[in-house]
Amino acid sequence: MMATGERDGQTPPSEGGAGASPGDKRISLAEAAALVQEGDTLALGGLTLYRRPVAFVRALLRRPDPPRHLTLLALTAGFESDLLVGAGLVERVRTCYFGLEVFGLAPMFTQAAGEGRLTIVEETEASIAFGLRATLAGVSFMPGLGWLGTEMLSVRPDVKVVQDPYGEGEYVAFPAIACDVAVLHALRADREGNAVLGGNLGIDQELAMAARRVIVTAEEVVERLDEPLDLAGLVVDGVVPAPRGAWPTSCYPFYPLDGEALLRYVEACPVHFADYLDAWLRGDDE
Amino acid sequence: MMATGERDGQTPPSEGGAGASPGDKRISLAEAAALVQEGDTLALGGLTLYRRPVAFVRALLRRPDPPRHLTLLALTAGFESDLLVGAGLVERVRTCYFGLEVFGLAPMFTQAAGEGRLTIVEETEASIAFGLRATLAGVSFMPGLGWLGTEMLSVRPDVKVVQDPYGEGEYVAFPAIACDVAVLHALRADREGNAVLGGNLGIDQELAMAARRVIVTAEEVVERLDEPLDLAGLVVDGVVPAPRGAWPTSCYPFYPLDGEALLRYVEACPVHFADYLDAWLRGDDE
Amino acid sequence: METTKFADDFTVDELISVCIARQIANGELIVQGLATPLVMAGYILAKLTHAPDVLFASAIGQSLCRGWAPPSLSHAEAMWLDKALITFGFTRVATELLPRFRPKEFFRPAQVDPYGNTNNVFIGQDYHRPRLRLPGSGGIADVTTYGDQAYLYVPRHSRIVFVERLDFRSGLGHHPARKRGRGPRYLVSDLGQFDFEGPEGRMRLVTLHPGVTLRRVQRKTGFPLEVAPDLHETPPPTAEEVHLLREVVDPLGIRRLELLSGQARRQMLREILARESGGA
Amino acid sequence: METTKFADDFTVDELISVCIARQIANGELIVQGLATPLVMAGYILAKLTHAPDVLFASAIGQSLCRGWAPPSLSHAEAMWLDKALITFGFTRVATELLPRFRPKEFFRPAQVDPYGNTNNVFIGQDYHRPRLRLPGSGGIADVTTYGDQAYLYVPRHSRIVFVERLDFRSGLGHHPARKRGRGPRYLVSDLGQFDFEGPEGRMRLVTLHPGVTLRRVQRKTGFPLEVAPDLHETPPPTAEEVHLLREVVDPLGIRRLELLSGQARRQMLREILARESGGA
Repeated sequence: MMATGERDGQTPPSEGGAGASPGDKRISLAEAAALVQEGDTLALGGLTLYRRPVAFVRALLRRPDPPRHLTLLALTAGFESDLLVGAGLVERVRTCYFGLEVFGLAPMFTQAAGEGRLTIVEETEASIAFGLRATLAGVSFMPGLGWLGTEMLSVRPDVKVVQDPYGEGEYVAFPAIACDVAVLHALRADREGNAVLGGNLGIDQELAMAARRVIVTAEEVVERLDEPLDLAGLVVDGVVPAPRGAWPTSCYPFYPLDGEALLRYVEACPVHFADYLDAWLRGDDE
Repeated sequence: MMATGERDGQTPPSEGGAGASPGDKRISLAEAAALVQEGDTLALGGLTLYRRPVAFVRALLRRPDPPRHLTLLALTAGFESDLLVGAGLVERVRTCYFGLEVFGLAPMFTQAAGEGRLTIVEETEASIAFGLRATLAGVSFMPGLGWLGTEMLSVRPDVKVVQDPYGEGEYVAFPAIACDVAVLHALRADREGNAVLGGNLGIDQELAMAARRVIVTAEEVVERLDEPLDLAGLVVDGVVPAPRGAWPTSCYPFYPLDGEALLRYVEACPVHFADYLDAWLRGDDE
Repeated sequence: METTKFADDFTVDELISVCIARQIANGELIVQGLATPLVMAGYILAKLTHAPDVLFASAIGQSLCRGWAPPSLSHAEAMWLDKALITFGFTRVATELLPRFRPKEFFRPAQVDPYGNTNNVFIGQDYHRPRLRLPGSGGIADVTTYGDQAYLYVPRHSRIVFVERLDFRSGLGHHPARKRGRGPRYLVSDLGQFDFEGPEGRMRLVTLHPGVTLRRVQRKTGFPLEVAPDLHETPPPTAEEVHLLREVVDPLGIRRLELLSGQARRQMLREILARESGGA
Repeated sequence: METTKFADDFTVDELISVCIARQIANGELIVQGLATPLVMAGYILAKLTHAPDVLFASAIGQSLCRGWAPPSLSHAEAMWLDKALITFGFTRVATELLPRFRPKEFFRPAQVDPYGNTNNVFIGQDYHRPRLRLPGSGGIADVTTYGDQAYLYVPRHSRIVFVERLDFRSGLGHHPARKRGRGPRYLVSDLGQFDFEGPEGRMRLVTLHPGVTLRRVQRKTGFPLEVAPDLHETPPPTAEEVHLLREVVDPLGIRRLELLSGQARRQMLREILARESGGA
C-alpha cells in the first residue's frame, strides 16, 4: 500500500500489498485466500444476501489448510458466513444480524450457537458503526446512544459506560473494532484496486480503511477506472477478477439473488451440510 | 421539515420550514435573511473562497434591522464572513481558519480581533468535524486525537479531556456544536430543497443535518432534481434562487473566483470599510 | 362525499399491511429493516393513498427514496438503488441519520412482553447455550433506547411471541431503565391492533380484526391483556386498498411470506421465484 | 549514465519547490493545505520527475487525485474536482483519513521555535488582544500531535518567524508534552534546509542554499542554530526541474506569491489574474 511511514495505531493499515508500490495488485483467488491466517479477524463486505464475497469464501474453504479460529466480522452475515461457520473455521462472530432474511435462519450458525460452539460478540448497527469510526479516528472508543436499558451490556462485559463529561447522563463507549483482512466484492475494479461498489455500500468503505489488509474481488478488473469511485486503491492490497463472484447472493445490477440456490442450501442444512459443502467446493452447484 | 414527532436532542432539527409539508420551499433572499435572529449561531457553507453564500450575506446586511450578537460558524471563513464582522453583526467566531488565502488576511476580522472586540472560539478541523458528528449522534462529545501538547486547551477552557476507558491515555472530548441556521450555496436545487453541491463539500452535509433551520441558495432552482444529490430536501427549510449567489467567491464549474473584486476589498479595508459596505449593499460592485 | 367502499374479501396479510399504512402520516421519513415485506407493502400503500410525500429509507441501499418499486426477492435492491435520491452508507445511517432524525420504523419482535420490550437475540435460559439462537438485534437495541417512533408488528400472534418475561431484552419498551425517548406506540398482529396506554405503558388491545374474539386474543397472549374501553373492530381494508395491494403494490404477494414458516414458506418462495424469473 | 545538468539560473521560489519535491517519495499520499502554492508546485514537480505514483489530497475538494492541473487563482478547484478519483468531504478527512493514514504534509508556520513547535494563531502577549491575529491553526493543532509526517517550509526566513519562544503553540514539535507521533522531520526556507536531529529534537541547519552564508542564516534566526557536521550546499535545481516548473507545472508563477507581501503581492496577483482571464 502507500508508504507513509510508521503508524502508532492499534491496528495499523497494511504495510505493502502483494504488489508493493502502486501498480498492479492483481492476484488470484487462491493467493487472496492465502492471506488469511489462523486466528485472524476476517471481515466480509456487502449486506446479508447482497454483493457478498462468496467466490473468496469458496477459495478460502478450498485451501488444503483452511485457517481456523477466525473472528468473522460483518455488519450482517448470511450464506457465505454460514458456510464458514459450518466448515468449522469460525470461533467468534461479530455481527448484528446473522440470517438469510425471508429464506430463514442461517442453519449452521443457529446450530453452532445452540450447541455453544461459537463465541458471539453481540453487536448492533451502532456498535459496529461507532467501533469502526473509532478505529479510523485512532481512538479506543466512540460514545453513542443505544443499548442503555437493554440487556446488551450483560452479554458484552468488555464494553464500558462513560459519564457524559458535559452533563449528567452516560453513554456506551463503543470500543474500536480491529480487523486483519477485509474482503469486498466490487462491480468493477482496476489493477490498482480502485473500485466501484454500487449504491448498497453497507460498511464497506469503513472496513476497507480499518483493515490491515484489503482484498477486492470484482466482476470485472480493468486497466484503469476513471469513473467516480467508491473505494480508493490506496487502501487495497490485492485485486481479484471474480466474475459472478457474489453468486448466489446478488450483484446488482449485474445479476439477481439466486433464491433457488439458497433454498437448496436451507433444505440441505444442517443435516446434510457436509455433503453440500463437498459438492459446493467441487463446483457442482456453479 | 419532516414530521417525525418530538425530539429530545439539545439541538433538535427544525420543526417546519416556510412551506411546512414537503412541497414548494422556495422563498426570497429577504425571507431567508429574515430567518436569522439576534444571537443565533449562523453557519455558512462552502470553503474560504469557494461556493460561499454571499448573496445571502448581502440580504442579511440589507435588512433594516440586521441581527446582532451572532455566532458565526464555518469550517473556514473568508470574504463573506469578514463583511459580517466588519458590519458589527458578529459577536463570536467559530472557525479553524479566517482569511483570504493568497489574497491576505481578512482585514475586518484581523482588526476586530486585535481590538478585542470578538470572542473567538478557537477551533481546528478535528474539533469542528467531531463536534458536528457529536451533534448528529445525539451525544455531547466525540473523542479524537489532536490538541494534546498544544496550547489549544488553554484558550478553550470549556473543552474537557477524558480518560481512555480502555487504556492509559487521554483524549480531547470535542464538544457537540449546535447551530441555529445553516446557509449553503448549491449549484442546483429543486423546490423541495434537494440539492447538488459539487465536489468541494467541506462540512456542508453535516451542517445541513446539524442545524435547526437550513437555507439553500442555488444558482438554479428547478422543479425536480433526479440526478444524484449531495443534500436531501428532507433537512431543508427554504430554497432561494440566487444566480451568481456565490460571487465574488467561485461557484465551480459555473464561474471562477473574482480575484479583482477581492483585491478591491483588501485595498479598501479596514480604513474604508464603511464606504465599501455602502457601495456593496447598493450593488455598485455587482 | 363518497362513502368508503370496504373490500368484500381480504386476507390477513392485506389487513396487516393496511393497518401499517394507516399509521403513516404524509411527509414522514419511514425506515424499513431487513426482511419485512409486510412493512414495505404498507409503506408503499400509504404512498399511493394518503401519504404521497413520504420518504423511504431502508437497510438495503441506505438511501432515501421518493419513488418506489414493487417488493422483489431476486431484485431487492432495485427500489433502493434505482430510486435513490441520495445514498448514505450504513455507518452514516447508524451514527447520524437515525440518532438525528429518529424516524418511524416498524419492527418485528420474536418475543414481546406486556410493556413492549422485545427480544430478537435468543430463546432459552442460557445465552451461551440458547434453545434457539435468533439472527440478532440489528439496530433495535440502538434506536428503541432513544427514539420515540418505534412501531411493532407480529404476523403470527401466539403465546410464543407474547410472553410475560422475555428471555433477553434487546429492544427497549416502556421500561423503568429508560433514559431517553419512549417505548413503542403501536402494535399490529394478525388478531388486532394495540397501543401501550395501559398502566405504566402496558400493551392494550384497541381493535379486534374482523371475526376475531377477545377471548381468542387473550388465549394466544402469554400475559393478561389490557383492553381499551372503546374496544372496536378494526376498520377493514377498502376495496381500493385491496386492489392496490394485489395489483400494484405487491403483485407477487411477497408480503404473505411473513405469515408462513417451514415447508409452506419454502413452497411459496419457489412459486414467487418462478414468477420473477419468468419475467413478471 | 548522464551527468545531471544543473540549472544556470533559478530563483529562490524554484529552489524551495525543488527542495519540497525532493522530500516526496514515489507512491506516497501527500496533502496540501490552503494557500500553499509553493507546496503544490513541489508536489506536481515530484510527480513529473521521480514520483509518478504519488496521490494528492487537498483541503480544497477533499478528494484523492492521481492526475493534476497547474495551480490557478481563479479556478483553484479545477485540479481537485476534475481529477478527483474519490471525494470524502472535510468531516471524513479530519476524522478518518488524516488520523488513519497520517499522510505527509507541508505546513507554513507564522512562528517556529527551535524544536519545531509552531504558531498560526496570534502574535503578541495577550490572546484576547493580540498584536496580530492570524487566520488560525486549520488542522495543524490536530495532525502534528499524532502524526509523524509533518514537514515545514518558511518562504521568508526572519527573526520574526524563527523565535526562541512562541507566542502560542498551535503546532506540536519535538516537545516533552508529546504523547503520540513525532515532531517535524524537515524544514526548508529561502536560506537553507534543516532537520530536527539536534539535541532533544532541535532544529539543525543541514544545507545552505547557493550563495547563502551560515552567518546570514544565524543573523536571521532568533535562536542559536545547531549546525550539522557535514553542512553543505543545497544541490541546485536541475535544468529540467527549472524548465518543468516554469513551463509545465506552474507557468503562471503562482508559487512566487508566497515570497511577496503587501503591495508587491497584490501587484503580482493582478498580473496573474489578468493572464488567467486573458485565457492562458
